[in-house]
Amino acid sequence: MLELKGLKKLFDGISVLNGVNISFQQGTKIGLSGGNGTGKSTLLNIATGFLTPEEGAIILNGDNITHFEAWKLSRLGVKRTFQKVRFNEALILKEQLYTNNEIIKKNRDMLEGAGIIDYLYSFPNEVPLPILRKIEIIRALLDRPKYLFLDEPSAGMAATDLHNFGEFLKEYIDADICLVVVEHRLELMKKIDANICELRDGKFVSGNIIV
Amino acid sequence: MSLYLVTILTNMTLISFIAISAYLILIVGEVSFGQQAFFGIGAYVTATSTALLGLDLVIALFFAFIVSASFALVLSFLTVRLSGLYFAVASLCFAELLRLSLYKVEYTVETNSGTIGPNGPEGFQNIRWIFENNISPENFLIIALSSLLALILFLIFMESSKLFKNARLVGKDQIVAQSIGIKPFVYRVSFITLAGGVAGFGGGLFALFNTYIEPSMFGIMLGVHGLAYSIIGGLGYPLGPLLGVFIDIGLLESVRFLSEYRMILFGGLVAAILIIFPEGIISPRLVSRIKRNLVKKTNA
Amino acid sequence: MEEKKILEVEGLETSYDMIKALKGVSISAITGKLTCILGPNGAGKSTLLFTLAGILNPDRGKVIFEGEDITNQQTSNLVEKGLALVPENRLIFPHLTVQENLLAGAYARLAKEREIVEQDISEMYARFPVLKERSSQLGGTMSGGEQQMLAVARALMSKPKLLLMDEPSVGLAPLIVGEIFSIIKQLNEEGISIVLVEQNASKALEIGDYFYLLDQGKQIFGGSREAILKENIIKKAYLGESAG
Amino acid sequence: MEYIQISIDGILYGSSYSLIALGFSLVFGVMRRINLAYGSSLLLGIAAALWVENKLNFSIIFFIPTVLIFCSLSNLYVERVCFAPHNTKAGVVVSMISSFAIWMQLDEISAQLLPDRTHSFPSLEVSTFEFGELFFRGDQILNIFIAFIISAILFLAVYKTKYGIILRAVSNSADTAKLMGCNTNLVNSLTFIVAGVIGGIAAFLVLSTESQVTPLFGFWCTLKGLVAMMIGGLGSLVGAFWGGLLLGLLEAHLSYQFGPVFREITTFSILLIVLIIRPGGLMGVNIYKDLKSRDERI
Repeated sequence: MLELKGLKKLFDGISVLNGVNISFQQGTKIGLSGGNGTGKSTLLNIATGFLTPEEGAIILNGDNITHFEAWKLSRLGVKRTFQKVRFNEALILKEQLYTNNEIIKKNRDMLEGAGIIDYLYSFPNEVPLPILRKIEIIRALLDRPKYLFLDEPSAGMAATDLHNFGEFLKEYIDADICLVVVEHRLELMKKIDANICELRDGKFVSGNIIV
Repeated sequence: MSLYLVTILTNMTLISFIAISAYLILIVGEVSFGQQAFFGIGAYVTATSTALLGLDLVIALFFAFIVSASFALVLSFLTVRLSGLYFAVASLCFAELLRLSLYKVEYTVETNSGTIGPNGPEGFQNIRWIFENNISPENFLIIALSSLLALILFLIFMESSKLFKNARLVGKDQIVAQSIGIKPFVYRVSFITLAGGVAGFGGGLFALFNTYIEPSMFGIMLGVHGLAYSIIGGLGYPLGPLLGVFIDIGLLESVRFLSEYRMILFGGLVAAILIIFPEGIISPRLVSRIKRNLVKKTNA
Repeated sequence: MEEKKILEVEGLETSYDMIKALKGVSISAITGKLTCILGPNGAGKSTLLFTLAGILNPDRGKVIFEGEDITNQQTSNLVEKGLALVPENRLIFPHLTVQENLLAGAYARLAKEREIVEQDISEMYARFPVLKERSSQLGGTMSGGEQQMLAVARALMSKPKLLLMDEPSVGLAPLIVGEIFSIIKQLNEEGISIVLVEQNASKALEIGDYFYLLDQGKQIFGGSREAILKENIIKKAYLGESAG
Repeated sequence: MEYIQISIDGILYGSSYSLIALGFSLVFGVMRRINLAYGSSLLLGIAAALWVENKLNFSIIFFIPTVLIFCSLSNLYVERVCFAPHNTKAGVVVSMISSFAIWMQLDEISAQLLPDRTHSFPSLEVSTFEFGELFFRGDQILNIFIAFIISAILFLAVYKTKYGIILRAVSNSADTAKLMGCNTNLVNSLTFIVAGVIGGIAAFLVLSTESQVTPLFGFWCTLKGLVAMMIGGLGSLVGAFWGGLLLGLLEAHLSYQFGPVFREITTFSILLIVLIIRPGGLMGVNIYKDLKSRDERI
């Protein structure tokens, strides 16, 4: 279980998170919603080790890991994707899965099912955005994460893409993974049956968990 | 082969070591203005090992590699928090400090062939290894060139390794690197160290070839040339730095009527190449394209 | 009824960050009216504004401002012609004071019309009293709502005929959003033509005259408020799914 | 008394560092980039002015403006070749390398214009005076005075005038400034020209105290200016002024204690220590933090 306790974060003196408590249990799906600028992404960045909170603790299976760096969290199984897809424009996508041929062969079904197998030898700028998003997720999945955080995966996707993307998430994310989707489009969260928590003014709005 | 040609080729080979060491640091995303110092340390260590201690070539160069790599390791730890401009300037400071300390290193021995040993600003004279072992300039070129070739082959082989791929990712985007569990620190430290060692090895060969070294030879201009070679050559493939060396020394210096204006031409050329190819001539993207086409051909 | 178009965009295609973000957008804005461009995150709304403001160059297509082709013109020229952009996330100058931020907004006239600029600043202070209170405070230390007002005031300092606004409601509390929108409405009533890009469609529907709906870099609807309320399309594509 | 005299000499000598550092700081403050060719562009300006003076043989009244013109021109050249083409985020390092390449080029052109190793330089002929047991070199007093005046003028211009607002707006965020209709390209070029003028004054004063110019002057300028600026604080005009004086003071004492090689060793040790302990410099921490946080935003 990954727990965030009493997180506070300031940016330029302005409070973004103001005492947030939440716990992520493996095997659950959680949607973090909230308007732009309510601290959703900051929460994700803290949970994955890319930012350190001013106050509060991050606890993984009982161990305090608040000051662990991101790479360490990633090795402990806490992985993420990015709001703006991050790829090296000079490398073909196969190289950017950062894995070996064996694992690619083993997961051929997933790559084919997700419709990305034809794009493996393309450069990122030759590939539509929904595919890039899937590849970012697959990059994380190939490393068997326990917690997977998606940062606004719907950004830039049309309604039909979103449908397809939801199916992809349902199909290929194992049941024992804790999937956390940071989003403000509720449709995707409903599609994957996520528990939705809403952030407002740096805190979770109490009692609004829609199941 | 004329002596002139042999000398030019040897010089090209020796400076290639600096270019490659700059290349290795560029791979992990940093710019070093200090590789010349590691070259210098390597030269002093080799001179000491052969002339004062009478050690074998292989052992002397091994020492040169180890000692300069250790200094580079120190640099990488000192600059752990720095990157970009800050790392570049810090590496320059570190290098100049090392070089200036050489002015203070004095330990000389009188022998029948003259004074040997580091002698402050006078430098280290009478490094007689090539004479003692009867190595002709051609043979020395073969030694230097084959070491360089071995290094290049090693790097080409390593290019497809996980180690190098991860290092390139660290250099390109530390955030993605961290998100897939790569610890950037490890790659930075090991590449900066390796680069120091490579420069030191080249410096060792330089000391033997030149038979005389002094601290002023290892000034910043040497390092900057190495850096410029690998940047204009491109970071896509280990042959990039060699291309840079060839463009400068092979084309500009050896064409005699140009050599007087070489620095004017070379400076402008580097600036122009950077405008046209900001990532160098053999850029990572070019290499990926070529690789992809090769894969397509073999599949077809 | 014949209405004058202050801005016409034809078949605009723009790439941004490796991705083709606009795939043929044609819209127009009528003088003195408030035109809203709606759409989900990543639909290409901001790219459209950036292209209009001359920050990005389109691959294809035309932008016509007051009858003049301004495609590929530099931002500085466009500002002088009367086009001003209030960027998303405010993007005020954090290390400049409020007063200096306003002066920077009058960049093009700073040298020539010193006194008029001073006058305009007092005018802005009258319009936004909160800015007057903070005039010597650094921009970065103000709250989000105050920064948004500063961003609007700064854009007004260039005396624009057409104001482009990129998601003014982002990251603001609902109460403040209401205040900002009433300011926008008021500006429009005073005669400034406005193109407003919003995600918060319900808010935009309260004040807009004309609406365009973008999705995936293409425009899927364009028409008056009556038309958009009648059509179910906006709900289907977007409205019902917004949490905001 | 001896220590006081050394301190005075050090601080007075440091004023030349301050002068050079101001130009560096101006460019860094606006563009967030380091111009390594700065010293060489000043050397070229000086060399070209001397060359013209040699041909036409005019008086010092005309010589000074000639220096300033050539210094601004060579700076503008550097900006056009090394900085204007690389104005993206990825271009920070590329422009630095490019300026390094141009450094070599400008040094070589200067060497072609002034073939002799040392070339005499018009001196201002200001006398030395005594104050009790202490000696003061008049020309150095002039240097520190002018350094102070220039940093005060620059400070006022940047913080109190409308042009300064534009400059700081570009420095704050060039992209946003563009939105305001600001021609950032022009601002950058003007910044380089102003840096050239300041550098020209600095170079003239420093060289006239030395009464000679050597081919190493470019390297010396870049090095000392960079170190003084980085000690004082990147992009801070006040920091550059004090950084130069501090560097001069420390160098004077350490080289007196341990010998002349220590002048250089001091320069690099101080810079390395400052970089390791306080990378933003003594007075410029905010800027460094700002840069870091901007880079780190995901």
